[in-house]
Amino acid sequence: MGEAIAFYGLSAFILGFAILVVTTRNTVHSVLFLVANFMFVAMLYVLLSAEFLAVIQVLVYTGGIVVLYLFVVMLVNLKGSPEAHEDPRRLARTGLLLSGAVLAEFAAIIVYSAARPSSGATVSDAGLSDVGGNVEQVGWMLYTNYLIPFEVASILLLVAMVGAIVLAKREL
Amino acid sequence: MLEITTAHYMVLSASLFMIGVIGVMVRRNIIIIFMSIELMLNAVNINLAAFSYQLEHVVGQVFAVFVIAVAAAEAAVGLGIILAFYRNKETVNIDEMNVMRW
Amino acid sequence: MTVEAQRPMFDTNEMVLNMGPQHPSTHGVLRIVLHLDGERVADSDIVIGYLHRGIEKLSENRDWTQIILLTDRMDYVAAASTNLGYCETVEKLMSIEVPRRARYVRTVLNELQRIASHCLWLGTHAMDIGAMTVFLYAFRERELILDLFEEYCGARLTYNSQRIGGLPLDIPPGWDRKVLEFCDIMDSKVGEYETLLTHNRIWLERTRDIGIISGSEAVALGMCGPALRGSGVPRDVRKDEPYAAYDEMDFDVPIGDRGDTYDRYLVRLEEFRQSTRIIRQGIEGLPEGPFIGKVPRLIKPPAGETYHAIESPKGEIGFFIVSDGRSTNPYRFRVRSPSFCNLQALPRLIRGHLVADVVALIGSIDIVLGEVDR
Amino acid sequence: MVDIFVIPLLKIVILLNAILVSVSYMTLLERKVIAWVQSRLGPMRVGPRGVLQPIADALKLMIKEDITPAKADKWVFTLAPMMVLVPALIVFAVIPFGPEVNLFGRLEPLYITDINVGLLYIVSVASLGVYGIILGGWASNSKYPLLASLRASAQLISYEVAVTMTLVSMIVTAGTLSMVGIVEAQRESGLWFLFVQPVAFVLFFIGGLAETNRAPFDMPEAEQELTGGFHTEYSGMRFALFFLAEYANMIVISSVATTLFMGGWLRPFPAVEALGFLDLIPSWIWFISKTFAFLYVFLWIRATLPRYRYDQLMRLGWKVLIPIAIGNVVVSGVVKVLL
Repeated sequence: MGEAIAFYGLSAFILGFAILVVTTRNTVHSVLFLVANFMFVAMLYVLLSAEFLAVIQVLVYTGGIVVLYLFVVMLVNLKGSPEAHEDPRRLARTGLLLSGAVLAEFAAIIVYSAARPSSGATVSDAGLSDVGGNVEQVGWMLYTNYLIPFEVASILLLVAMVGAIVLAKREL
Repeated sequence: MLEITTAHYMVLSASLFMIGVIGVMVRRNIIIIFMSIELMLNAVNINLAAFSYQLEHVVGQVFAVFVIAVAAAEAAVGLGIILAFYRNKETVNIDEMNVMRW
Repeated sequence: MTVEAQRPMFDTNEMVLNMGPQHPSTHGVLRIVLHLDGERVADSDIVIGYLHRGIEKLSENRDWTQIILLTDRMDYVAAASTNLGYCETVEKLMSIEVPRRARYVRTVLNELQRIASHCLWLGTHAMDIGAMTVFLYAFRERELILDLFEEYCGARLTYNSQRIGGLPLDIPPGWDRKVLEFCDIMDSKVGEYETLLTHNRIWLERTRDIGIISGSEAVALGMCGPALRGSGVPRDVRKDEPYAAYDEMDFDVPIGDRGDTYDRYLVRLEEFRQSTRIIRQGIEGLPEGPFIGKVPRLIKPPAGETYHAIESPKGEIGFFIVSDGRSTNPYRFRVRSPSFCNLQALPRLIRGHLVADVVALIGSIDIVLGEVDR
Repeated sequence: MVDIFVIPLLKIVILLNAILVSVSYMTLLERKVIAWVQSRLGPMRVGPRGVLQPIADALKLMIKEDITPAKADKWVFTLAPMMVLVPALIVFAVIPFGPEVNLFGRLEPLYITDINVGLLYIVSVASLGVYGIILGGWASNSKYPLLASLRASAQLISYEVAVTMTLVSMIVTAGTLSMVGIVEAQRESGLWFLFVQPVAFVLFFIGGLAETNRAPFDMPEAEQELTGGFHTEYSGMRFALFFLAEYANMIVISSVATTLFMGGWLRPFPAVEALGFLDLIPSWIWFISKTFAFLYVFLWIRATLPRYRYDQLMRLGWKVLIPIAIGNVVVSGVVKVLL
């Protein structure tokens, strides 16, 4: 019961803010809605007892990446944001296509979970403590089974950092 | 309906992903497009976390951490490109980003 | 705020920032239009005149003694020095002999004024760089000087403390002892300022190599006073063209060697010590005698022109006065004010520095807008 | 029902009020301490020796006209002060003011919650405060605030890296992310971590000064340079919220430093039996007095030091603090493995 309320509430906020991100004209407001969206996604992670992921979401995404967006939005300082295609009907076509895709996806999910009820065991039954937001477990995984991907990710970040500096610096 | 299953999370994730896709398709402002991509990555993370919860295994969360790392790298480089582009063309409209060099 | 409103807030090339005339650290109503490249100053225009009261023109319609009042309002933090400069100029024009006692008291007043002015400079300069405690410490000592001035002439800021030919009053009884006591206090307090600032690493980082100007360049820009001596030029009117009783005093003229903000700071701190040294000599060697010379009832200098300069706390303040010999007011009255001349060097000093250094450099040249605009 | 709703709510209400009162009294403390340093008296008029000054200030700020600049972005302009204050306040949820104590026959812990990612929670929530600062400067639609807010956010993000790295070395030392667990670890080792990790302590303190925009790192609000900083255009209660947030952040940094380095609610030298009589003093008094010692040092530094220049601050952060912090993490790890 409590979980259902939390889930539906959070979902409403997540989707609502996501729509606002995409539709708002003012880019700064858009970034703000993105922040709100990410905060609610973090709460959803807590609901899924992935506390570590929730904290990382806030720390890295909200506290880091989106601040970067905000910086860039302010630096480019748009007066009127560029909008509208030359071909307005393209929007409608895209919309039709995407709605179809969403419907297909929903159908797939429902069919899938209805067809195999055994594996779609309700998550409410699942033991919370075993998976449960265990920082140690995540760390253990990262440094044993996934050590090489972890190192690759760190190299990727290093490369991205160097690349970002090279791109953004006016003259070297 | 009151019982929240993984399917519920998947529906949420799919909807969020679609909103992101719509953003990428419809908006012309490249910063908004980047943010829509972040929304899509978040949708993926929700799925990963939900499956991690269902399967009682943290590997999903580990992958979500990787996704966040990649998102950080993507944002850094992408925004660097936006800045460099803006400096030269004074626009962030994606329709005007149609030349290979300037 | 915006000079060119149509410019976007973050132009990639240049941003125009208006500093002043209402800005807490332009020391009055100075306005600087900064052309910024990022946070670095590419160029700057200095706009003055917000405090122009036409003192020079006004003086040409006042009789000779009334002008002393107006000189109070020029460098209002060092009124006694401006008073003295004007009075000595008129004395020179009229060839009045000033009694020795009056010359000694003038020297003491002038040096007290120098300490008071430097206290104000130190406080505001340190405040600009963020050291707020020095401000209150320096004002604490300045207050003592203002008390001394109040006891001598009844005023705390605009003293009207000189007369053509000497002084309006003899020193009150016991005043000399109080001045000596103050010198002892001051000497120990300078040590306090030095503890807070001189070897403070942040202070060093903020002032070292900021606004370096070579001696020859400083001379070429017409700089004077401690700002010039900081660049290593030993120019001091008190030594070079002694006035009042400075020829009988024994003191050193401190000079810097690098010409940066830190050197200008050190020069002024050393001047605190030299000033107390001069004051001690002045009080201890105070001769007896009249405090005002033989001055005609109606002051009417003979026709002619003269220029006379003294070393005010800010630098060389000079008065150029033309008398037509007929009327009871000057025919032409013109002031060479040190703040104005030093301010001319500011664009050169701040070029290439950051916005934060601009406030440090405004403090470092020690200007008073009342004197710049007159 | 009582256990999951009433007690936590009660605690939150009490804590929130305590924090807001101590924040407003921080302003008085700051004015008094700085006045004493500068051989002045400080506020003396309102109440005996000025003790009611914060209340007078609060009243004044509340009845002042709340001006929104004509060209400001009204929503963001209103939202920004809240976005600064809220993160500063919700951090207190995980700060342990004391262990479990017997209150009216119930065993109640003196903290709202003890989550297993406590330290990370603090870091991540604290990183949200930067939004309010950026948006406050941006929404004012004025040059000086914008410049100041960009400075502030760059400063906060840079020093966040150093502080987080320092916290990593503390996590390695304590072996837990839980704030309560860290204090317990200090009890078990019998030593405040201040003596185990002195380098981390210094780094954390410097980083904390920079994160809270305090002197000598107070460029974002350097009134001599930027005429007041990112809150130049704010007035009335919204302006006060920025200040409440700044002081709340100071208290946060002090509390975290107390918990991490000074043994939280433990008495000095928790392992020395001879000092057992000190346990007569309640644990939360130890915590509060240690926190206040930190706050006093904050004020003392503000009264003493000049301000760094912006580029010098960045250089210090990136070229000095972060390398030392990373080195400290490596050394802590090696020592932990070897011992």
